[in-house]
Amino acid sequence: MSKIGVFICHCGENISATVDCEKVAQEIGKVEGVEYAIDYKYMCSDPGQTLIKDAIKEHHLDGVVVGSCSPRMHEPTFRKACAEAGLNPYLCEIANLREHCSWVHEKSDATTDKAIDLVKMLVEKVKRNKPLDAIKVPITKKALVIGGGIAGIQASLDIANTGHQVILIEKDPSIGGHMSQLSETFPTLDCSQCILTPRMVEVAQHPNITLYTYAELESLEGFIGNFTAKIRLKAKSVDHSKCTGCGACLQKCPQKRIPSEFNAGLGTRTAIYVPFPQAVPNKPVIDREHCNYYKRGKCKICEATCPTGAIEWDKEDQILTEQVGAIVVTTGFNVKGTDFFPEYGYGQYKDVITGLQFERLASASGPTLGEIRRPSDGTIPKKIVFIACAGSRDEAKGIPYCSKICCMYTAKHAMLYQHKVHDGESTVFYMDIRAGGKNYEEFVRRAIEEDHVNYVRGRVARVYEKNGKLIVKGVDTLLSGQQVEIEADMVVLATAGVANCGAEQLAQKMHVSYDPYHFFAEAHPKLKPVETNTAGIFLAGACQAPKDIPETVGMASGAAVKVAGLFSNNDLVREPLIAVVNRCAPPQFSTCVGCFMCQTACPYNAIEREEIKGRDGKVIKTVAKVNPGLCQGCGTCVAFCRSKSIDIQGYSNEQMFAEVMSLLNH
Amino acid sequence: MKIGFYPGCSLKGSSREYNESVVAIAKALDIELVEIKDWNCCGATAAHSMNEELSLSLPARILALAEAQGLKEVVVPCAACYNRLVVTQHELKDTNKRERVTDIIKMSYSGDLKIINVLQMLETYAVDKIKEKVTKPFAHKVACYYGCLLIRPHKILQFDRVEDPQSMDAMVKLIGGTPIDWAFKTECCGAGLSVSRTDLVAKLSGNILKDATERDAQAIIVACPMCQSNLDMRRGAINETLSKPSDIPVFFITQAIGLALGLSPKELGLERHFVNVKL
Amino acid sequence: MNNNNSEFEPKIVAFVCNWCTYAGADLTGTSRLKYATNVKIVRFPCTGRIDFMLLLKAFAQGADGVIVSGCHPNDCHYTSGNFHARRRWITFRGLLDFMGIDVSRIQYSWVSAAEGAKWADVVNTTVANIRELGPYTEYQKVAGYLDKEEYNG
Amino acid sequence: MDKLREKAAALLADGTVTMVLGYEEGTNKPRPVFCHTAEQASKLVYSSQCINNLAVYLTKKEIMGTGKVAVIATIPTLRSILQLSVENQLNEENLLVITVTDKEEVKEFANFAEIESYIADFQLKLDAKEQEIIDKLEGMSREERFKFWMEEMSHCFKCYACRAACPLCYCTKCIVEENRPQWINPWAAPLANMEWQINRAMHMAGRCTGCGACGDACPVGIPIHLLTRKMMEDLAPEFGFTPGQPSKNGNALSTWKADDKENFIR
Repeated sequence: MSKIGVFICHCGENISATVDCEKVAQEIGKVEGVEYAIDYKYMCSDPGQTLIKDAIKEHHLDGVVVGSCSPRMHEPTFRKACAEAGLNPYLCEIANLREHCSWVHEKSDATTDKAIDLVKMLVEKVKRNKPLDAIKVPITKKALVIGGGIAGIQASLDIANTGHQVILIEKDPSIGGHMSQLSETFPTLDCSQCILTPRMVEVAQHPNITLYTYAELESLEGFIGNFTAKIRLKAKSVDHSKCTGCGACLQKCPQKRIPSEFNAGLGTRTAIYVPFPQAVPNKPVIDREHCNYYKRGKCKICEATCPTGAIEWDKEDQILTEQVGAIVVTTGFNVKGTDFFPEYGYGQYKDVITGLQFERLASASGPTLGEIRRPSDGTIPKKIVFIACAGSRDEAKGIPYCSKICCMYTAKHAMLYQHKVHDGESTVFYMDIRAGGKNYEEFVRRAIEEDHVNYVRGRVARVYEKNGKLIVKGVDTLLSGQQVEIEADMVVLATAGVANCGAEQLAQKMHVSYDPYHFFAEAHPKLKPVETNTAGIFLAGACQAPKDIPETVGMASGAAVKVAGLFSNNDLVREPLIAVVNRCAPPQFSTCVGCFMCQTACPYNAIEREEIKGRDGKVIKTVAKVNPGLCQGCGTCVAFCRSKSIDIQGYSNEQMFAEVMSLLNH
Repeated sequence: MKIGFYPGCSLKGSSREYNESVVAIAKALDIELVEIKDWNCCGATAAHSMNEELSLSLPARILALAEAQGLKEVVVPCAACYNRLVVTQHELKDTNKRERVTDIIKMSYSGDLKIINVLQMLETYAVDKIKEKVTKPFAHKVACYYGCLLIRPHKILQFDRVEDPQSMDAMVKLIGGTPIDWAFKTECCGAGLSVSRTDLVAKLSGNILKDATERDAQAIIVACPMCQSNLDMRRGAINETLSKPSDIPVFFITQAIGLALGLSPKELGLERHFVNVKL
Repeated sequence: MNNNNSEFEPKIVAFVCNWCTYAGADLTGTSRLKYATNVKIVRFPCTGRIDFMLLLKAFAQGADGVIVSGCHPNDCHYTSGNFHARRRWITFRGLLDFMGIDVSRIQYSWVSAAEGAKWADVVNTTVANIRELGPYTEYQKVAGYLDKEEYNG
Repeated sequence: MDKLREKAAALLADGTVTMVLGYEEGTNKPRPVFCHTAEQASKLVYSSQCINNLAVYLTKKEIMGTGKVAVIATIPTLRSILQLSVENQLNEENLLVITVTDKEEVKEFANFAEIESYIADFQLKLDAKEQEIIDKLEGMSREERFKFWMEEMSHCFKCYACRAACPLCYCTKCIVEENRPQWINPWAAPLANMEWQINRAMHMAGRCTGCGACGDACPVGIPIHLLTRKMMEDLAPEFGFTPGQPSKNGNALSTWKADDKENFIR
């Protein structure tokens, strides 16, 4: 005969305004097995909790139901209170009288009756609760950072500096990401590479960081504190332990006309290549798609020129298995190409380029060594037009969101252009200028007032070529309301920032959710911006949404702190609400008949085979066994098991059955 | 090869030569056109901006007739009619609208009729035939002008590329012509304002002619009666807006093909043009 | 249908998952949206945990309707519990219908933690539907077979 | 038939197997027989009359013992054997499966894979009689269907012959014996009977091989095999499996597709 204590909270007026809490307490008091029932103004307050603790001791309660706000709110509070009074915390249940009752119904008997039913339901459950102990899982104190852009670099350094091991993987041959492609950065116009490259080197030299470039995540299994990551090390075809990075091979490679990814297609590279001079590691890989040898089976000039014999032709991809405790995803973003814009010529006009391409033109390390020259004929454009929101904020283009960084970099581009081409004329077509950020608005004003960039508020309808000029047809919606037509030499589209290619597949590999645009979803838009809904996996940078460098770096450090916080404990304490396979007397040992259909049903591969052996060591039967580390407690297996041999603690068959019955049998 | 045929008012009136040329080349290409019996206005009048039910019911009746007459596919040379019919078929996917309209026209309507424009007809059924039958290659530099009704709303018509379409250019290449790359393929010609605001038509069509001439096109090829009449019939008014008057002729694609197939200018109604055709 | 049931207050049990619909129902509360008192929520870790027997038991115990609700596809906290559930319900519905059990009394829905308004709507429309259908006496009579000795065919 | 007897006798004689499961003449139709000696093998018969699904014995330790056993399997039996093997219930080493082909040939299977390719040629089809009842039921209004089944269920007296006859009902503890909680009331009453049948059907979803043993076993002739059979017909196209052929990795309920239909979900 159980002794349940029931505590009905008024939540100030929040519950008592529509629910007759006193009556609820009285009625519940009459329920069989309820030893003590009382209502109180604020159960979560100190005196409220004391009330519960005292009752537990005084009445030797073996179960507690608190009728209050949602368990998602105060379940931990009250369970803690119970524990402090010596009652196993898992013998405490919460009836949701506020969110699910008092707040959604008018004051009436029906509302009070519902409240009574809800509490009764939980009383019946608690009667069948079992004392449970939290599960402790050891944490592997090693982090995996995916993506070597500024976000990944920052996160890796911050984690490494707390003394923990970090594995940083980058799919390209060098770390650096988009930031390494930028020329100057707003709002200070300091050189992007000048501030980035020292960080890149630091990563390469940090004792706690293991860097794998040209590597991708193959698969991810496990759970917070205990992930098993399989990493694919793509074959570089160059043994970096032997390669000195002398670069002789680069000179000799006959394949010279391959569009360079680093220069956003404006420059070219060789088949054996280092993406850019400051690359880390500064050693080449062979791009097998374009290499003569891999294409036609002959060439091998690089091998001939290599002084250290570092070329490995038949090197194959390697799969590396690493145990890690936490993961920071920093895979960044991408920009739409000009071919995304029919109205601007389907990308067929050479001198219509993306913002990223302009960065390369403006960059001292770029194909034009920092001179703004037209891709088509190399002349210096005298008239240039920048089109902001190219794709962004455009439902029709399927990209309703704001790419956030374009307003600022467009202003920067115009400014850089004016600085480099003094007699040049620049026009910016914009929807709104979104310059939220420290010194951002001032920066834009400077472009307009000091560098005399001509800002036109309006959209561009068409861009078409006519005798070597690009005719930009737009409208000035601000003052004149007139159509404007500009004969430009060059047009720069601030194309929309979009999720990086492969983001969707990566998300599925890691079981993190993503938004309709394939940006990874944070656990909470405000309060958990760096967490994902998969514990132990964190986000930083533009893979979550387009963002600028300072924001990215901030987020990366945030993620790093989350990881460090996790690593500050030796093991992870998890709720014991997991599935278990029953045991019974020999010769059955368990009612499980070992059909193992539950194995296919389990989303976490948490179900293993266990051989039950007799004294003679012979296998008597093989039954299912739940790995408490892997089981997340969804209970799919429970509903699936025909013989009801597997059950889930805290939501057991008996408990759920009793709840349903109690709701109705009157 | 049998295809249903909806001429519409223009082809029976101001743009008879379009009708003549369509019929003529269809014959030459062994395509049998079966005109929908008892057809009515497609509603590309004030109707579609004034009264939705009317603007849907008129085309719906045409479609219902075609279905009733056992046609599976109907070619609609007039871009405006083509636009109205396809848009209507799209609108009537909405059950409520469909019920309302069928109730008005008192006819059954399934909506599975295939509606195609002249270009679609040619590229699906005539490419090879044309290739083999070209006797007098149409060896001229021409500007293919698509106008608006043939392409937009792209989401619904699903025909060609919304900017810088290609299908007519392909046709022209097929008959030995050289389509130029130009900017006004889909710009507005002034359309229905032809009568009420001739001045606007003059200005807009003017821009089109200007660009075409400047890129030294010898002719403009169209697939829309409205465009043709604006560019052709309004040439006088247009030339007043131009610094240097233009005399380049405006062909229907069907006429150009007709010539290439060796049909006589007369059969193709070329003598009906305002800007006389000398190539 | 039963229109003489204006007085009839349907008993409805909602089986919801903890992460999406339960949280969504919380949001309904914090947003102070109102809905009928007829529905009582039973909290499960995941729709994948919801045993079909519990639905039958609910009807047997006199429920006139049942709501089963969880995370939208791809949003499952356990990645695929709701997909398993969806299959189970496809199978279950087919069977029940073949046995002549009124599946229109079971409302399945996806309600995310952000869809407080949708939850209120699901509840209200379900309550309205069940009102329309009337009490599930057909089933309850069978269930009560042993209590009252008056079962005939 | 002689070939079969010879084969069985031989197997028993040279001790390849300790027992041969087969059929002998019964009162009005052949019945199962367990032959332990070569002599007993002479009783063996095989004909289209052999309808008992012998696979049901293969999961019963007390019958199988520890030695190797030969089973003379009809097509439905073969299907059940495959499903059991998928569900880890059979030990390939200790089982020798024999069948008799249409050409009266005795065929011995080397392994389960061979069985699979063999039965692939035999599609599982609803026979006219079953189809008729299903059509009749589908023709009815929902209320009529309910009445029909309640009427049928009211005859059930919970003998569990259906369970005993089904090769796939091999749980050592059946849900009807589960009493914490008491999912299904033990007594025979329309509700309890129906709940039991619904459970049986749900437990068979994607597993049932359509042998019909449950229906044949029912002493009061409730067409319960239709429940699982109908479900099979419905689910096969829905989830893309072939009736009567075991799905290797997980069954209809333990797997899913992202694009499973959800037209019934709001």
